[in-house]
Amino acid sequence: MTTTDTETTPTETPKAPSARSLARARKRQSLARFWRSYRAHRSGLWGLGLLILIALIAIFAPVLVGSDAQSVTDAPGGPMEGPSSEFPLGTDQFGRSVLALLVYGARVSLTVGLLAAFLCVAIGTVIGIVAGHFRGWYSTVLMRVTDWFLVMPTLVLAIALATVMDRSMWTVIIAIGVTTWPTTARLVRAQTLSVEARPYIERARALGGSHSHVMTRHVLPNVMPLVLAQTTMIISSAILTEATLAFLGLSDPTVTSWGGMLQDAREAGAVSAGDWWYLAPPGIAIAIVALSFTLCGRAVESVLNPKLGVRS
Amino acid sequence: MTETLQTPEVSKNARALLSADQLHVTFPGRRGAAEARAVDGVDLDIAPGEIVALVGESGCGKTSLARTLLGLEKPTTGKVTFAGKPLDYASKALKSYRKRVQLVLQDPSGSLNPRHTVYDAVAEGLRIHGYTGDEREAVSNALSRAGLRPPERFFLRYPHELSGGQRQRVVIAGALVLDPELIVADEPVASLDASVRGEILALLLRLRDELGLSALVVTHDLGLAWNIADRVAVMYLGRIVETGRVEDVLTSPQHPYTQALLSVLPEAPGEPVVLTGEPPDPSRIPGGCRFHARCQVLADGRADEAGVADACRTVDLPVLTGAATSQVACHWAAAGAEDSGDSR
Amino acid sequence: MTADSTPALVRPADGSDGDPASAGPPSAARGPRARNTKAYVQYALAKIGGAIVSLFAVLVTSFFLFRLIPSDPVKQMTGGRKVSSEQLQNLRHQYGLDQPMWKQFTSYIGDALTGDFGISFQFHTPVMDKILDALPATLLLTGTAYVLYSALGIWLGTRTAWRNGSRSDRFNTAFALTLYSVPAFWLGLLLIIVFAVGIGPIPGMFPTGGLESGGETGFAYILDVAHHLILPVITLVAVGYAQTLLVMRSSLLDEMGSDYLTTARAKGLRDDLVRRRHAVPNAMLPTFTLMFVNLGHVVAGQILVETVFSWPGLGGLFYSALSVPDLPLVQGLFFVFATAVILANTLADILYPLLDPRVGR
Amino acid sequence: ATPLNPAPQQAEAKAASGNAAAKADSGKKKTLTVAVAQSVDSLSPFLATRLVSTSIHRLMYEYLTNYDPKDNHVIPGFATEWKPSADKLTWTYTIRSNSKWSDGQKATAHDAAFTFNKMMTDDAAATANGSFVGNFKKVTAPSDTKLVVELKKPQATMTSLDIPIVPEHIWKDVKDYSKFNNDKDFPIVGNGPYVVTGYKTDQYVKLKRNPDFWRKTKTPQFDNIVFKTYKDQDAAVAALRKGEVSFVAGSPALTPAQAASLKGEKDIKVNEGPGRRFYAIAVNPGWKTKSGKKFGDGNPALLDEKVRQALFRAVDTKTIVDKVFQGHAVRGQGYIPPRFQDYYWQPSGDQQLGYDPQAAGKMLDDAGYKMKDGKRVGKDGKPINLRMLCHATDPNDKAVGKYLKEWWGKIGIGLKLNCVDDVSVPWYAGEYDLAFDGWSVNPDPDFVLGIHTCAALPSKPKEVAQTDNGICDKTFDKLYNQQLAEYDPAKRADTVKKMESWLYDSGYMNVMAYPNAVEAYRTDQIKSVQTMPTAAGNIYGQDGYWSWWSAEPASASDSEDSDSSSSTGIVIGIVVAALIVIGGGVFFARRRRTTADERE
Amino acid sequence: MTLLEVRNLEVTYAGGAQAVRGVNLSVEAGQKLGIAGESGCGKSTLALALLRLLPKDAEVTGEILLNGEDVLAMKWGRVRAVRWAGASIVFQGAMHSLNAVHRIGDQIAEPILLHKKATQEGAKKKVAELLEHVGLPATRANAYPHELSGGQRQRVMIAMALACEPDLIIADEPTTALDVMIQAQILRLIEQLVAEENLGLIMISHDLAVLSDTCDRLSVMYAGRVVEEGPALQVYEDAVHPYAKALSAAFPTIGDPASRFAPRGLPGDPPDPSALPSGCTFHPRCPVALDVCASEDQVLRIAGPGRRAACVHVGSAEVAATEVEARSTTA
Ligand SMILES: Nc1ncnc2c1ncn2[C@@H]1O[C@H](COP(=O)(O)OP(=O)(O)OP(=O)(O)O)[C@@H](O)[C@H]1O
Ligand SMILES: Nc1ncnc2c1ncn2[C@@H]1O[C@H](COP(=O)(O)OP(=O)(O)OP(=O)(O)O)[C@@H](O)[C@H]1O
Ligand SMILES: [Mg+2]
Ligand SMILES: [Mg+2]
Repeated sequence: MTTTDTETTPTETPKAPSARSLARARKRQSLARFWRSYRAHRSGLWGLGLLILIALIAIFAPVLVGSDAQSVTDAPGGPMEGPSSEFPLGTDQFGRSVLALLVYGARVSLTVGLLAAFLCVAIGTVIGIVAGHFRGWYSTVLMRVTDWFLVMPTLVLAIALATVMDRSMWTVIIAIGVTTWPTTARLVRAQTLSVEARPYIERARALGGSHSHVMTRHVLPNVMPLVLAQTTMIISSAILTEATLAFLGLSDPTVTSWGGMLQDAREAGAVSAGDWWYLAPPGIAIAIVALSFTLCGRAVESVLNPKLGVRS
Repeated sequence: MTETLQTPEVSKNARALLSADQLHVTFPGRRGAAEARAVDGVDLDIAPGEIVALVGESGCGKTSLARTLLGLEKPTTGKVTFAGKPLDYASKALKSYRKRVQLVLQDPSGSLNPRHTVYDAVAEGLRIHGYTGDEREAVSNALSRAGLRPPERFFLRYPHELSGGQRQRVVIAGALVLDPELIVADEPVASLDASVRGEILALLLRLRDELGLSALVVTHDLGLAWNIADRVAVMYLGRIVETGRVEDVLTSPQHPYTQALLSVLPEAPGEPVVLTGEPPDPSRIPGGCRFHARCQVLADGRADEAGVADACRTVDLPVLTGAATSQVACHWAAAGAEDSGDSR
Repeated sequence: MTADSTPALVRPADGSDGDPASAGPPSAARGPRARNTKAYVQYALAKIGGAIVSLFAVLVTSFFLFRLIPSDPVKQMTGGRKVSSEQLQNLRHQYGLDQPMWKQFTSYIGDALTGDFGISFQFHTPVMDKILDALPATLLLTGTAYVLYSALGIWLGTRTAWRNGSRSDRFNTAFALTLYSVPAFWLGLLLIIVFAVGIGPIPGMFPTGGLESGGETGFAYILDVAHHLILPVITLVAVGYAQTLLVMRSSLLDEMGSDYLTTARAKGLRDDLVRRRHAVPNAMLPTFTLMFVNLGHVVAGQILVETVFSWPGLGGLFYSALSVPDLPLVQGLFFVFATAVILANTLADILYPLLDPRVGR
Repeated sequence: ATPLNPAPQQAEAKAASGNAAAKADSGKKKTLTVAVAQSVDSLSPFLATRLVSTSIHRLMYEYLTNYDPKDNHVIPGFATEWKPSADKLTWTYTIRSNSKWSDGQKATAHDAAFTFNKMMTDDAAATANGSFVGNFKKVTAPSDTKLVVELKKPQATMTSLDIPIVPEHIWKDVKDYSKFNNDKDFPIVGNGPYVVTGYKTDQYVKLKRNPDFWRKTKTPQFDNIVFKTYKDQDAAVAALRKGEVSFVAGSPALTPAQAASLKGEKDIKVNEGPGRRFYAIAVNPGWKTKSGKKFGDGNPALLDEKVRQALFRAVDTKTIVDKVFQGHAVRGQGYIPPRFQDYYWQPSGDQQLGYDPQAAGKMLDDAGYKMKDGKRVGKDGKPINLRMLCHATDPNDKAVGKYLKEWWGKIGIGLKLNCVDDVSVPWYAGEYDLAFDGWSVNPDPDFVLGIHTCAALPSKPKEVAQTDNGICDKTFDKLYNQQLAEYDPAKRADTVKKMESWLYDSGYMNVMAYPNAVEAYRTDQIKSVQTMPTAAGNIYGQDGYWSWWSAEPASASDSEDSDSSSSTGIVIGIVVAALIVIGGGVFFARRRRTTADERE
Repeated sequence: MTLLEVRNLEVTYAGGAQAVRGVNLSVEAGQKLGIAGESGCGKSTLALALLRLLPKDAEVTGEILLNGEDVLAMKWGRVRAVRWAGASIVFQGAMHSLNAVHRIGDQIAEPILLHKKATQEGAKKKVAELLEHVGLPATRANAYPHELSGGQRQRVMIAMALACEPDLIIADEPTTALDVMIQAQILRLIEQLVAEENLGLIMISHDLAVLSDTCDRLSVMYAGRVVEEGPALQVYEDAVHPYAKALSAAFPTIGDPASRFAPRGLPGDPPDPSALPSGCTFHPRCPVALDVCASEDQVLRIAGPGRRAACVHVGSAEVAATEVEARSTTA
């Protein structure tokens, strides 16, 4: 029964290939092409592989290390135990397995990194495109605001914001998102200006296209690849910033994050005690994730750039 | 509004599909520089079914004029009239105007969004104007009319998969899909290979013949004008200095500038007149005849002989009318024309 | 670190004005030199004007932003000791906290314009004195690191781009990226464990923190400070040079296929001369932009590295001021940080036309 | 003085080099370096409130009275004896005549009178210690040796006025006390056992022994003391390991891991003494102003004493001591830590609210807070979720918070930790349910008791006040006044214990632990040092100058090796750095040569 | 001795694009050779190959004898010595070929200092001379490229090319981006200079009309190969190869009624050098192609005195253009 169903569909398609479905096939094809050239970047593949692995670990954390791994009252070990077969990375000051915490920490770091980058990119893209598309005073005002944010030392502003709001993961996300968008906005604006200078924009306007038509149909798709590459870079720095804020004690102390673990380790005196198994893994984890995103971003950028012609 | 007041003008341009009337376009100077009078008083009519070539050297204001005719630039003074009605710059009105008048740009690679397929590029106009009929059908038609056959083969290509000539055809198809009455083509073949050019020009001619399309072709290539245009307008520093039927203007140019332009063509007979100096600067338009500083006729004393040298330097010339008659804005030609008329 | 470290940060060279025409080179020949100079002065004045507007905006925001921090100034002044009602009133009055907000605001602006940011709640010292006290330490640390990582970044960036795809390029880029992904404070901690405390056979060679041992004078003092400087500077350079490297590399790569390089080769120049005389000067502009952005951040110091290495600089001061929170000090520091960035950016804008003749005229 | 050491001590030789007088002494001086975590807030006694500053003030200036290092009882200081009048409203102090300012002038009762009067008349001068003199009516010095203080009402702290006495002839010229930080002219004139000779913000405070100090029972053995700021405690510990510093004071204590790692170390002694702090959960009692106006938004369920007690019954103080403090604390019960033996109180057997989650659940059930879907619901039918204020900078708050969250979760009560840098704003606004609380207790308990009286309540809502937790209760107030007027120590102690008992039962202040003071020093630099109290006491932050005054340097040979190791450090460090630079240069030069010609 | 003799030059780029496929050329001193062809046919590649300026990964074979010395066999040091002193290049886009951050005077002086071991003073004087020579005031030496107009920049490029008095100048589309009037100015200048100094000139352009006007001989390239060569005017006015014919027809003569309302072009698209058609690479677009053209590569054959063309229809004897057309209609 099902076979006949599947057979009819392909026979229909070549007869009357709706432009839409063909376009979709076309999109798939260009994705495949993208993937082919992406595959050529060995470091990008490494980054992607690591990311997928870490994402899986984060998603299946409760299955992997048990859902009570973060509990202090049910902590299985003694305080600050060294690595052993039971605790491959030792325990923290409450006797919880550092490895298990590391696994849980991935959730926060990835969530914060992704959401903060999304926030930053969303704000930055909208403002950048609008400021680049329109001329006149509102563009000037937007760019002044952007410049203002840009001159604020990012970390200083993020710390200030995290201090002003109450300690939670959302605060950190907002603090990072709100302080990093100007970079994206500037980049998007520059790219918008260069796209707007292309003749096809003139053509679209001569065809009667409105501002929103030009911005959504022409500028946005041409800015997106750049933004995509930029996003991965932002994720990586958002993860670092999250760790920094957590390290400064500006995140929610009841949530386990890698930066928070480092802070806990330091507060517990792991540095003096030389408890490397507590101190080293969170830092390495942060570095690996940040590096993975950066590698992916660079690979994406170099795949997209030649066609984009940003530089030409 | 002021219907009564406009009536005489409407009747004046009644024959023209599109006409420019005392058009001035001025760009503010950057960082304290003087403003640039890119278009400095132009009258030009384009009749239905007519191909007009606008020629002139770089920076003389051809593109600015073309853009103003399309409503992409607002004239500083003067007005554009289409089908007897002055152009309305309200966004709704402009949109419907742009359905009837289309633009084709010099660089076909740049005129196509690299992320849109051929189908999308051609259908864009339909979508903007909320076309209700069969979009696919319309796109196919336009593509085949532009010489891309069978059209289906090209639907899903991206611009970078097409050759330059094909791209320009796609751009033209994108313009044709809305059934326009007039096409403004700004150097439509300048970026194409010599061997491909002819095909595109032939297409424009065919469209005129088949659909009665009018066209304004902006170019700096006089050979192109000879190839396809009915009428030619020679522009210098923001103003049309000579206009008339192609056969007249290109075979017996009256204006020294036109003469110079023709003389430097490789196959032109006689000694080429190479004008010295740089392309003129629209932010510093000289008084008198705007060409006098570079004018070979003035320089070699022929103007003096004709007794117009002073006029050349000091007396402004009137704006040529947009009508189809042969006209020239030159003191020397005005004086000399009588002479030659006599001698003949 | 943080987001603004991505190479994409580099701003388009045409500065902040939205004039699209300024992106392209002017087509016609320009007039006499005098006109250029006048245009340049005009340009510079416009940039300075913009900077003043920004400064004022920063001043205003720093007043309001930090008033959002829930904190009680009186408690900061008395260090948490219990106070009586009238003492409270007195202190409030003394610091003008009993004034209406707008009055506090106007006097704040007025004072700030004369460089007076009030008295630190916790240190009872004029904020500016406190800042000026800590400034040299920060400048010494981040300034040294800045010079080193900029130089290292430019040098390696040039090398990797010129030999794009070679083994040393891949190694250098990967190494830099890895360090770039490492949290600075963590690297600092590791360096302390390994090189200050000593681990295994490695002796503790460097001090664990601070700026000096105290009491040294003359050359010994300089040596002593240099000794204290090494680990924090290494930390900053390690995490910092990648950014310059990447920007330099990518802008040089952009230039690599340029026709003028072919011209230079065609003239018979040696490879290294082509690179040094032609490619690098052209590729420098984005790197200059980055360097000036970084220069602005030199003053803000490195909060974390200063904390980890007990460096008595502005970064550490800011963090401690914020965690108290010591409002006047926070405001003052914030203003100083932002001012530094604005000044550096303005300086960059003003210098661009001199560095690259294409810009700004 | 002790015989000079043949081998130089590194730090001290340096200290001498800048000082001409010391050079004449042939420069063999002994220096004690103390690593502290706080930066000095001010060197002016009128402004300084941080422990590091007040500890330094103890060394710089004399106070009217001092405390005996053995058992904390009050002993003479600047005053040799004191006497209240019968109505307890006039106190007469006899000032010693053998104290001299370090600039040679005699220190007299006039200086003391000046100090107190200044604080009474100049608001700025009252910033730090104003509370001591708030009740003073008049202070006079009829003679050089006699100081008379008239009070508005009786004050129990008259023998423990912890106020440094400053020299009038120096301070009378100070214009603005709110800005004068006493840190410009060195040496700073004082009459304590040490004189401050140098100060660099966030770096160090240097002190030199005062040869003219009046207490001659023993001469301080260290010529110099340096308080060095290490913002990072691990850096301080590392510095101790390397011998860069002689002593590390924890902030507030070394962490268990640090203590453990230092314990095995050669030449290092970890000193652990009972702390002066209690560490408690404060419960919002429903805040009121003095005039009875209610404000704040504490959870109404907490107004029920049974609920408060039930919450505490679900807290396992043993686990907290074992896990969070890892044994470096004592389980808490009464309000005053056991260190102060006289006032230490423990609940009796049936009064005790021991750890028993089941009983806690039952108490809540009985009080009408039933379990519904694993959550305890309040009278309004909504689940009880409590907010707890925590100090963002205190790791213990965060750690204990984690436990509380789980323990209370088990009896169905939700907890959200609200960690902020400055808890005072929500606190004084009464906008919290629970809070981590803790005070350092003085030898005289008056202060820590007074902060729970109705008199301490704010006069306006949300205003900073003297109260700690907004508690106001008639019984407690009555007992407080009773102890204040009681001059018989034993009877007073009795009353104090009654107050503690009341506090315990009320459930407003649930003391979980008394953290120990954990600190460490190098035995090759400090041979011995006085703890306070002598038996199992602490060293840093004593009520007095005993520790540094009494510290004995270790013999020279012991300290030699730390000396050479750190100068070796400099040498090695610089050599390594130089090698890297040279290596880089050579590498670069070589590469250049190879690229120079045959490349394209 | 011939100034430049190129024998069987082949260039293959790293991506597999065969940009130049077996080109033979020769230029005598004082001779002007024009190379025409549409975009992508390998003109620039050929020019760059002459001085070994192609990217490292491009494969170059054949012989390039410059004054009898094979450039491809030289050591790099020697190549650098030959560059500019032996042969110099005027590039297509002067804006991009000049370094934007150096003053033009310094850029012109650079090769003088390098090759002539001149002093700073000497170089400066020479720069002034050169600028005057190409019609620019000597004071413009202090200008940056962006301060000059397109025509002026192209003049600077020419001045620079003359700096070391080379024997050969290669001009790669020196006037393409310029306006008609400026184009005329520049062409005149080049003609005049070449005549004065008796230099060899290779001029590359896609504008057959311009080349025929300027040069002595013309080579028409198609897909990396020379398909027709001969005296300039003959090739332009009476081309033998169908491609060359189509190319010259693309430039109408004003006043010629035959081309009025009759633009002519060549259908089809230029070939992709990395996937060239089989046989004669022109056959897919050729109006007169025979069946053999699809399979058999065509080499240059004698097509008259001093003329050669690569077409089946040429060879045995001189075949008139009209005959070719006639044959194609019958076929
Ligand atoms: N948006 C603008 N702002 C300022 N000046 C402008 C603008 N557009 C054009 N100009 C100036 O107006 C003059 C005419 O420009 P226009 O583009 O119309 O010339 P053109 O004849 O099309 O030249 P070309 O043949 O080079 O395309 C030029 O000097 C140009 O610099
Ligand atoms: N660096 C390169 N790598 C790979 N292929 C290249 C490279 N440079 C040129 N090509 C290819 O070689 C062919 C010949 O290029 P070339 O630049 O020589 O053409 P041209 O005749 O000069 O064209 P135009 O008239 O456009 O300048 C083109 O198809 C081009 O795509
Ligand atoms: Mg134009
Ligand atoms: Mg080329």
